[in-house]
Amino acid sequence: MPIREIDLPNRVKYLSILDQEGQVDEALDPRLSEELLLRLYRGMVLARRFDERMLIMQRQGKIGTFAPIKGQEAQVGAAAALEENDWIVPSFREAPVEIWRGKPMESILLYYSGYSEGGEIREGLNMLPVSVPVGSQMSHAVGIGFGMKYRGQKSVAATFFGDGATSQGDFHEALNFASVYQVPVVFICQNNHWAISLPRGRQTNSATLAQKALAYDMAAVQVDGNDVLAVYSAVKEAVDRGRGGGGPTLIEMVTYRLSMHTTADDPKKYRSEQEVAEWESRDPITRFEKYLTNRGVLDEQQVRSITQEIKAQISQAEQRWQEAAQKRIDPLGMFEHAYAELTPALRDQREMLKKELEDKK
Amino acid sequence: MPIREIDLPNRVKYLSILDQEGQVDEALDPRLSEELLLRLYRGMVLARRFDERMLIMQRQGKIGTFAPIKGQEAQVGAAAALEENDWIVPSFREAPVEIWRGKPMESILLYYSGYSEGGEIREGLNMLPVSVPVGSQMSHAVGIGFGMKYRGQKSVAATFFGDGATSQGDFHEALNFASVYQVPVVFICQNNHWAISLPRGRQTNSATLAQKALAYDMAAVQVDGNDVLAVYSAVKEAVDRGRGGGGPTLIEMVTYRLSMHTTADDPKKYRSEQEVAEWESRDPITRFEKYLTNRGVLDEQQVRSITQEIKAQISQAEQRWQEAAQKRIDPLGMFEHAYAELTPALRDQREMLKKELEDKK
Amino acid sequence: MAKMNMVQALNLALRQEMEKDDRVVLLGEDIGVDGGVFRVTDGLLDKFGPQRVLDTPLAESAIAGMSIGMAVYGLRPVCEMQFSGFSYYALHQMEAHASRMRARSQGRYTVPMVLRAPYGGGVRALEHHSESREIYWAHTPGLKMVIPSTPRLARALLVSAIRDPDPVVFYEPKAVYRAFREEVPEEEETFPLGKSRVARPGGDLTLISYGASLMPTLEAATELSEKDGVECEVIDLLSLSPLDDRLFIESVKKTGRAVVVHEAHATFGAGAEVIARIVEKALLYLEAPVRRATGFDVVIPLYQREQDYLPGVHRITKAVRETLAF
Amino acid sequence: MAKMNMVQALNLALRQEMEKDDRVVLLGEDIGVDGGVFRVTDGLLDKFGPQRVLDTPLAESAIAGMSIGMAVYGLRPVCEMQFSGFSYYALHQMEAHASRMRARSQGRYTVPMVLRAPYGGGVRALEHHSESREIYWAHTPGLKMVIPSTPRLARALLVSAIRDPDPVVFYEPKAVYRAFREEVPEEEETFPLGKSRVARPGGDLTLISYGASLMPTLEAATELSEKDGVECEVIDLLSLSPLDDRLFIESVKKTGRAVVVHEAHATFGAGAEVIARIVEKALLYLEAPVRRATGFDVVIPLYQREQDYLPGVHRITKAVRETLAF
Ligand SMILES: Cc1ncc(C[n+]2csc(CCOP(=O)(O)OP(=O)(O)O)c2C)c(N)n1
Ligand SMILES: Cc1ncc(C[n+]2csc(CCOP(=O)(O)OP(=O)(O)O)c2C)c(N)n1
Ligand SMILES: [Mg+2]
Ligand SMILES: [Mg+2]
Repeated sequence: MPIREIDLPNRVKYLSILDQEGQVDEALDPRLSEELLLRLYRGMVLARRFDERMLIMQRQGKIGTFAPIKGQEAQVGAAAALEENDWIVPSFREAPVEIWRGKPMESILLYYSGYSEGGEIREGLNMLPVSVPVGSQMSHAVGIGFGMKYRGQKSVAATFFGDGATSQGDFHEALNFASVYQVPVVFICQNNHWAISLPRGRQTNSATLAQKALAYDMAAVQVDGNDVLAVYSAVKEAVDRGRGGGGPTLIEMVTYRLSMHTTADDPKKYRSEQEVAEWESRDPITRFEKYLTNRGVLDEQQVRSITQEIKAQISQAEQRWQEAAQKRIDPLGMFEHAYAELTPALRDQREMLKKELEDKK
Repeated sequence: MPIREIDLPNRVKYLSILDQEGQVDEALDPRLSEELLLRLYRGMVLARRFDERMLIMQRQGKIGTFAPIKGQEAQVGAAAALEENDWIVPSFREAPVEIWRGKPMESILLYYSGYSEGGEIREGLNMLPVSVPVGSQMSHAVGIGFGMKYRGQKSVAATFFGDGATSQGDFHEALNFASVYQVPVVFICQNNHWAISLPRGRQTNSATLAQKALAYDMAAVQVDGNDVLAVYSAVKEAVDRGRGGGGPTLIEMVTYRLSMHTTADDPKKYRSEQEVAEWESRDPITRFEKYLTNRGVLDEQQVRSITQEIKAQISQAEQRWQEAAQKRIDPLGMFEHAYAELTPALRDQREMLKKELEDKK
Repeated sequence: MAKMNMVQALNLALRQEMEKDDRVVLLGEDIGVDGGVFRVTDGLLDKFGPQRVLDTPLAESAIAGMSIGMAVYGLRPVCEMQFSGFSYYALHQMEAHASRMRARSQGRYTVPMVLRAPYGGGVRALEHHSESREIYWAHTPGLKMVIPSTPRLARALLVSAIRDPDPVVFYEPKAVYRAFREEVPEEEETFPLGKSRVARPGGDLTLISYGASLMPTLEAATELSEKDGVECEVIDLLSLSPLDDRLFIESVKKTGRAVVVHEAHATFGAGAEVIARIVEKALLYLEAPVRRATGFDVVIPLYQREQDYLPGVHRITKAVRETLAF
Repeated sequence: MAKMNMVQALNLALRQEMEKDDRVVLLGEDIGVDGGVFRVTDGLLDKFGPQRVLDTPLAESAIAGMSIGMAVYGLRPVCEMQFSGFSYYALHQMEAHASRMRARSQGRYTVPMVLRAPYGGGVRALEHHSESREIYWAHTPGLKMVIPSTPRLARALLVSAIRDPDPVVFYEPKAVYRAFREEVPEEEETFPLGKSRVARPGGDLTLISYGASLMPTLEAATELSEKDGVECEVIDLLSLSPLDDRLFIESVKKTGRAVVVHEAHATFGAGAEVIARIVEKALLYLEAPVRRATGFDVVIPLYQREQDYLPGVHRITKAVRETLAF
């Protein structure tokens, strides 16, 4: 056969479970417990409210630049599909996942109000800090996945990144390594349609981002990223695959950034109100709320009490943040954790700054 | 359709035209002129003989480390499919292509005997110098392709690289940019099965390298890289596509490095004699010679005279190389071409070296 | 002449060079529709169209690599790295190719490109948005490295950089972007690469700085003049590569004392080279050790501690007073 | 004690640390079956298997990035960059993550990895195979940077680097790899990071060098002793970061004169920092300008001119004689 089509083993699937009206596809329903369903709902609402609160605080000058997550709350479905021993390697738009995993909100506030102490991560949390350089963190998940395999742990590493990140060379290298070493890594791309001002369609010329996995003969799925059940199911399947020794998976969550890129950004410069409005009608929370209400898992009364609880929770976090911020202003802190031990030059420099601070008093 | 297979537009084809016995597939035969067929043959034999000669010279200490091309001579088919206005952006295993394009063999000898002057490129040659950092040169072809498009030129840029290069992030970025900007670039991967000691199968986990184009919805083909007619045809098709505004193409040439990685390498450490022997039986020159002989384009007499001519040509090049090397030993040459003009520090340093050289006399 | 901030002045330089020379093409992340995250390229897409102002995918190495190819082909690409903190993704391209193509091809191919990048601290930004690692570039032979300090100089230097036949890394002090305005002539103005300038004359001590640090350096000079009656001569390096040591050597020969100021880490920072040049060329004139008022050898901290990291007026005046008291 | 060249000594260090500690895992291009292009990892795949000696695909950034993940997870990866000239592909990973993870996570996560890379000229190699750009790493806070000069020290330093809680960039002078042999004890030996050593005592002038340049430096010292009766004290820096200035400052206080030798480019090279430290800490002892005998500010040329680029005995002795005659 001198000219023939090559038969490639993998294909890319698209998965959605809940439609926009909150109707579930019974065959695909992951049949989560009511408790988990409510936790997912709570996680999404908390994330939304906290995001709104942060935006206000940013506008008031209480915190600095941050990346709002509005519209991408269904990512908690991914977090829910992971277990404690699994690792999370986030980018910078995963506050919902981080809070789900147990990062205190005051930590997030500290970080975005310019305190390095906001980067503190509790022992056992198995989650890396925010990674700002786009696309650079995925290979860390590969290393962690290798470590798990090396130690015979039946755990997986899940790493998050955006549509823009798929253009980086590091994305390609990480996927290639993951596939070569068949490590238990789940690559979760939050395709929120924009990388600052660049629309998804000009970021790359492929029909989907999921199909990039074909370059590595890696399992892949494109999922409705505003459908928390679909996200959960897709990630769960990938996690099970990884845990079972089946190697890595690439998941494209099709979602939308409803808010600005960061608080320093003005999306009006580059996208239409209409596009945003269309995606607002696909809000992941509304849809899930409808579903829960239809199923009778949630009623108005509960919605109100959850709202109240969340409000209280957030304001408590703010209070703890304020207390912490007051405690944590020692400028000499910048020399902490540079190395395990201060080097001679750093000792001198620390001394120098100490004197400077005394002078300034 | 909550779960469905995504229909991807591209598929990957495999192309071969001449089989190992030199039998041509009539339907696919590009029907080249006898003159071009003989030029191709000559190009391949010259490349082989020059490579053998260089290996001897290297063993004699006359030249330094270089990367033999034995077995990969069918790459001249790619060069033949290009026109003068097209650009060539090579890696380091494209001596056959470079010679085809018009690089003097003495230039290559100068380069590998440690003279920077070996990097000289004649005006109008439209070919970049050897690029050593694996995978790094492809994005230059994208920039050149952009320039062609910007200037409304109907030309293309062809860039060469190895199987190992496909693992580099720069490979991914270059393909993505090429597809986004739909530039006339032909990416030619010489999959010679080895990246130093790493076999193709462990370089990446995909069935083919050609399929990596699916990540960019880019046209792609895998071609028998020891079949000079197939290489010609595949590249010609890609060149026509690029010239016609149809954007980039990825071509995987399946070939084999019969010799060592470089003269500093010992392939016995990592691969079996048997594998090499198998590939020797697929020698691109033998096969083509059979075909030409069968077709009556070539006879023993001609083979002998071509061999003689090539021998003379190579020894003339060696002579010119020796003359050039004698002329070109001025150490101060290292300051030439650092910048358009010498900087003050370089002027001082040049002066310093000049004195040093005088002292040493 | 219009009063402009540095962003406007850079925009002017780009616009005028693009008008004059159709080889000039811009590329980078968010430089088109968005006009760049700092608005340096604002309006240029509208004016010159998408073939000359390219919004690129998110990949710094390819941005640099594609620019190299464009430059080789005969264009004059000006690419933007959104923040210098992400420019290291492109270091291998600049190191392996941009800086070497001329020598590698023995003068046949050149890479007349400019790689622009906002650099430096002081704007309360996120991690990786405040670095000052100019040394990576300045130590790389074959590259030029420029850091302007005022709007007018930024404009003139950028024009020179675009016209330069060699690759230029152009770091823009983002703390200066909107800090003040300066008269910038509409008519063409250039400033030669590889030349420093006297930003303030004086005879008692030489202050050597560049980029964003020039602001506190000048402030410190003013304070020292007013409070101590000490007149510092302030040298603004402008180019780190080629480094112009002529002015600061002359100045030190006159003053006998010097302090170098920059926000980059002290160790292996630019100050070290300045001191080495002083030692090589003016040792006998030195009446006191040359001090460095610089950033510390730690990653620049998040913004609560950023000002304590940066060399401010206090750190500078203290170094000057100690040097004078030596 | 066996006599070993540096390649063997490094191999010994790796083998013993792997035997002792199953957290130590090696990765890199061609380090397994092939034993590394310089054979530093020879035999280790056979001994420890493919889970501990990983032949990686050809991607330096992922090698570093994967190592970071491994280190965070609790392993002690030692990755190899085949040549330092290709290590800049990994600079952004080392800069953005390895060097910062400790501070970013406030001490929760650390990156105890070693990034090994053969560096430097003198072996008649191809382009990009002879660079000496240690400054990129040494100027990056949060990293340590070590460059051994002899087999025994290489072994001891590599063991220390592997055990170090912070990321260490370990440049191996390939010109020394097989240049000479030295007794290397089978028993464990370490050498603290951040400490220099006196390689040859003397009282007339201080020669400061490291890595491959130490060989010509010592040769020059011998020649100067024999021919001129001048006794140079030779300081071998060993670590560039943290830089140990104690020994060379002490020495300069005694000798009053110094010459710095390295094959990296002069401008913004390590010599500048050494001179800056001398100025800061021992200016009044200086009787002559500190000179630099270094590589030039051009890309290291192909091998016909390589020796003219490198600081050889002649360049060093000349600098010393001029310094003494000052
Ligand atoms: C390497 C790198 N280059 C540039 C930036 C600046 N930047 C921050 S976010 C961003 C866009 C990221 O887009 P995407 O990956 O889709 O993530 P999203 O912001 O949409 O969540 C850019 C360009 C960066 N942080 N890192
Ligand atoms: C960035 C980079 N890393 C490592 C090397 C060292 N090296 C030279 S060639 C080579 C293997 C290249 O394999 P491949 O791309 O398949 O090309 P081939 O040598 O087979 O032609 C390696 C690792 C290099 N030149 N550049
Ligand atoms: Mg996005
Ligand atoms: Mg190969």
